[in-house]
Amino acid sequence: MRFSNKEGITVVHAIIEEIVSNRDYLSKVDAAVGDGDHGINMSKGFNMADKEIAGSDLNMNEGFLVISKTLISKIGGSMGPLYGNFFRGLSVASKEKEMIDSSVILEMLKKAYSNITLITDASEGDKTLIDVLSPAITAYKINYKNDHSLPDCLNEMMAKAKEGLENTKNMTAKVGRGSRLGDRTLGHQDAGATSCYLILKAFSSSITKIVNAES
Amino acid sequence: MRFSNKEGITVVHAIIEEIVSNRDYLSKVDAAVGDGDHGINMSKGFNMADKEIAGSDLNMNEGFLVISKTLISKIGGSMGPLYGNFFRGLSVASKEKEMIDSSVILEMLKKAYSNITLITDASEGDKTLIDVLSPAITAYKINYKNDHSLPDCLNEMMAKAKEGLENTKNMTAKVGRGSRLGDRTLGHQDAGATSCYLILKAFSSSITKIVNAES
Amino acid sequence: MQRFINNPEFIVDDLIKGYVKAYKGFIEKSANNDRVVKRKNSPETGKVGIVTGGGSGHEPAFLGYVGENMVDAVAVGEVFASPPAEAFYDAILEADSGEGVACLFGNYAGDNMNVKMAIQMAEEEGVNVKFVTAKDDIASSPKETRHRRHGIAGGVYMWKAGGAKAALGGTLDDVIAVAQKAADNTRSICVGLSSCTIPAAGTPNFEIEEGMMEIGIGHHGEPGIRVEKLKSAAEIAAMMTDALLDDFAFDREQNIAVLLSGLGSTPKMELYVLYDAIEEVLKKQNHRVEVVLIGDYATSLDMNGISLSLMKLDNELKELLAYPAKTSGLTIIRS
Amino acid sequence: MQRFINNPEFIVDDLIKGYVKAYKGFIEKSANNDRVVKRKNSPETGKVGIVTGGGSGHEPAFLGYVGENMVDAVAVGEVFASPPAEAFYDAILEADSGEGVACLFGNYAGDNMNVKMAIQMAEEEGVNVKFVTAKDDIASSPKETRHRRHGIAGGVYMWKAGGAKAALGGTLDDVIAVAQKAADNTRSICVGLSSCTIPAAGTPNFEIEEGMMEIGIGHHGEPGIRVEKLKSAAEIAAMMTDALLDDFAFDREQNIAVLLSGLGSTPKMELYVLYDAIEEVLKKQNHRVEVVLIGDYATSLDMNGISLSLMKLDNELKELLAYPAKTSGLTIIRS
Ligand SMILES: Nc1ncnc2c1ncn2[C@@H]1O[C@H](COP(=O)(O)OP(=O)(O)O)[C@@H](O)[C@H]1O
Ligand SMILES: Nc1ncnc2c1ncn2[C@@H]1O[C@H](COP(=O)(O)OP(=O)(O)O)[C@@H](O)[C@H]1O
Ligand SMILES: [Mg+2]
Ligand SMILES: [Mg+2]
Ligand SMILES: [Mg+2]
Ligand SMILES: [Mg+2]
Repeated sequence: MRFSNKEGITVVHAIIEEIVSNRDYLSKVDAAVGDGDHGINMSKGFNMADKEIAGSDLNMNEGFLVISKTLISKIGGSMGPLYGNFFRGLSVASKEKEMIDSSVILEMLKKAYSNITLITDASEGDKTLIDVLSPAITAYKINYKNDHSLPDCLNEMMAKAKEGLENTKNMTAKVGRGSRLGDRTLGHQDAGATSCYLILKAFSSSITKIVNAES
Repeated sequence: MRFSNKEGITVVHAIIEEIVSNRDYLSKVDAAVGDGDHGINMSKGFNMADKEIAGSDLNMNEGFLVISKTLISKIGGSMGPLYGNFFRGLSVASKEKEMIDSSVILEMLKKAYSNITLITDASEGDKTLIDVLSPAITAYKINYKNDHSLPDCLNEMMAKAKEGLENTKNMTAKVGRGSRLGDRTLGHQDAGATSCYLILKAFSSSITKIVNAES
Repeated sequence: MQRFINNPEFIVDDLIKGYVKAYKGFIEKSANNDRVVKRKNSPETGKVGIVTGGGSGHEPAFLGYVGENMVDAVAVGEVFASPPAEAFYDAILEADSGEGVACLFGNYAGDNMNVKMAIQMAEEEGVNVKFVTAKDDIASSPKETRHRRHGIAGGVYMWKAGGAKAALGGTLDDVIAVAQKAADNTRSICVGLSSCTIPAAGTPNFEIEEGMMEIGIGHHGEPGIRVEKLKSAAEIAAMMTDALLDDFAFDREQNIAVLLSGLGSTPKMELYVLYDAIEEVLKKQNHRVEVVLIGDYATSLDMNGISLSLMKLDNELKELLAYPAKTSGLTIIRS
Repeated sequence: MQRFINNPEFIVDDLIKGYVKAYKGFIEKSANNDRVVKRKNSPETGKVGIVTGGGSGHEPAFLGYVGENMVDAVAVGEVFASPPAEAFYDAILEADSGEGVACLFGNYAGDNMNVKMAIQMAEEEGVNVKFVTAKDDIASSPKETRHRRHGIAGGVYMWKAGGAKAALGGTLDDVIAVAQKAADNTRSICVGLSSCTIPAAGTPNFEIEEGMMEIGIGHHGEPGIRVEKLKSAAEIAAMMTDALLDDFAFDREQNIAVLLSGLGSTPKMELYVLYDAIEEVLKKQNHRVEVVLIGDYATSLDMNGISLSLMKLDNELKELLAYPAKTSGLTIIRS
């Protein structure tokens, strides 16, 4: 089960669309314990990347690089560097590959994750996107090692991502704007974790769609 | 029908009470075409005068002088100089009199009126307190000349004052803050005319009360 | 009413107390009158005195312009009410060094009456007082009755020019002449997006509907010349600039000073968004913007809105505006 | 939303366009980056460069402190969002004369990440950059985790002191040392009476009930440490001053600088009403108020509220604060 880096551009498009169409939802989530702009920040960056990509004939890894560069150079906020590094990781680990399979995807996820941890010292339990990313990627890794199919790896990843997202409701924010709220963040889902879940969701389902169509 | 300058202090008190108790009403009237503070301005001045008078044993003309001085030195606005001069007129024309009769009251009203016209060039029809004062005093004068009783003179004065007040609704403001509204002031009663009517009303009814009690 | 106040009846006392505490380096209350604020070293021998005054709620106007090379003494009124004649009188005495006093104020009915009473009292004491009234608000009366117009933020130019002239050693007539020139060459207009609330009243003194704006609104919430649908900042800026240029009716391009003031609760960011379009309009008509002031210069309590003032400059006015000054409302550093 | 704006998505572009137009005498946009505003004569040979930056909506912070003897270049972010790393990087390049650059910013998570990426990029180009973060907002994190606190209006002291030190010829280490001293000796706290609205969002990002106040509210509407019944100005001022003095935990009386800033839609009058009580509290504890700044220094769009900042002064800081400076947000004239 694999697909070409060329075909993979639909994954890039799917992620962009997911973020852009959840603009207001993400802002609403951010408003509860943050400053209510997460959807604005994210959709602005992804829209810009979309325009940059439109018309040109890019591979998946090139598409991710456009997202990364746009976020870093134009968006700022916390999301610019964090997701900028994340998408840079997805790009770097798939750059040399003509065909993308479950092993390449593992490398992509691992690199994206380590790129993020380079720049933030937030750890699991701090109520951030890490709380989605870390268990999700671990689940992918375990299923991969057990020789499960790519769709199964992705499915299991999303189950853990969903769980991680839910868990942020029971956490007290330790970093970011929410941190000053302390226990008052309890009961509220984290905004960054939400966007991270949406990105992984679009990533997984669009890949699943490609490989199912191929088979 | 006459009363002593000493007894007349109840007229001073009646006017103060009338203004103070109509604070919110006067502001409401001012809000429609002005800045909504007429009641605040007036009641502040009259309250201060009240405190100044309280405890001391003043004649009517001295009471009016306290109101005048308080308005001029402490209140400012348009009302400070206008009513300050008005009450100065009431005081000056009754200063030398031990007993107050309808002729002294005529002099008081005339002097109060001329003192106001000294400082403003507003004339009848400009939608100001002049539109109450001028017809009211003219009515008093005519009834006085026709040898009517003091209560009748005052009654007729108040009938014209009321008419004058009503008429301000059909006028376009020519001076003061309302002037910039032009025709939009139509339909609204003038604030200064309202307070002037209240002052004359308290003046008349308290005098009528004294002379009726005497007789 | 979500406000930082104590007893609203004493808000002006609280304001003055806080103000003189904050700027005690160069400011003090008059020893004779609690409603008069003065420069510490006023009167200054040989210098013409500059006096102004008006209702409170317009901060930094009026007391914020007391300081070096601007105003010497100010009469402070109740919220939105002219100061009493006595306060103007005491301010005049605090500013007089024997060279006379220029009383530069805003042409409101109350101010006119109280200043005139004060001048009469001062002249009886042998003080030479002359006055100029700012009449920059073009929405406050039509062109045919210009003499009835009110003074708003444009007064800042009058105080700045007059104050600089006095500091440079001008006679009373010199000071009055430049103040008059500044007033004659200034036009202003406001746009309001929300009402304001007099603290002692507790409720807004008028309403502007959501989605609407009041063009030509007065500095005390006096209704404007028309209510319109709220437009974009660029459209509003162009409409205001055009209205002022219309009233000026220039026959050729001019050197212009621009003063854009928030009315009390207008975010700073928006002033710059507006200014961008204002300068565009002026430039398109070949006018040269030589002086720019953007900030809160004359406010109306918590009103959401702006005033735009334009002054036609000549060399003298330009130099006087650039002359150093130090007040809490405006500080000019030699460039 | 009653606002003076064009397309809310481009409000920061509009802001910058208007801003550089208004102050073109001494300010310009960077030729390399639309989100960088710089002093015209930066870099200045022999002078250490001062850079700051942050989200928009806090005007006059941050771009309002670019000017003579203060900040040389600023990175301008979207509304309430840290500028991109690239903008900080370009600001650093615009400020570097070869003597190094002090990057003085506000310790928000985004700023930290973007500045660090920018510094790395700049160092790869051979530019020597050091940084200090203001952490004055005592409500943003408890004392035990002070390193997480955010910088608010207290940053003005850091920029003023650092900028003056650089202007006086200080080395990068000298500048960093005084900026760090200013930051270490400053504490701030806010009280909010109403929310603010990000123009692109269009609705308030939180609510404060009528009759209530939010103590310790953040500069982007982050919830404070508690919500209480709205009190009198004097009580609020005393509560805020006490909270800061508590956090300082001085063992004896001090020389103090006070900065009282409106948060965007707070009328000027109220700031003076509050200041009166603030100084009373300080005096009662025998502290000496040596410097006072009252006005809009760091705002939060249209938030109704105030921030109070206190700095413990030594002679060096006092002299640096008094050193002349000319920016749109703060002008200090030699006294
Ligand atoms: N230091 C950090 N490390 C990891 N994630 C962070 C950090 N700071 C903030 N976040 C994430 O960013 C999200 C908020 O993003 P956003 O609203 O776009 O930025 P901002 O907080 O600057 O307004 C939070 O919900 C959290 O998941
Ligand atoms: N020049 C004037 N001559 C006579 N009356 C005037 C003049 N200006 C204003 N008034 C009166 O003053 C009233 C408003 O008084 P008030 O609200 O106390 O003062 P302000 O207009 O300064 O707020 C008006 O309704 C009008 O009757
Ligand atoms: Mg956010
Ligand atoms: Mg009124
Ligand atoms: Mg009034
Ligand atoms: Mg944000």
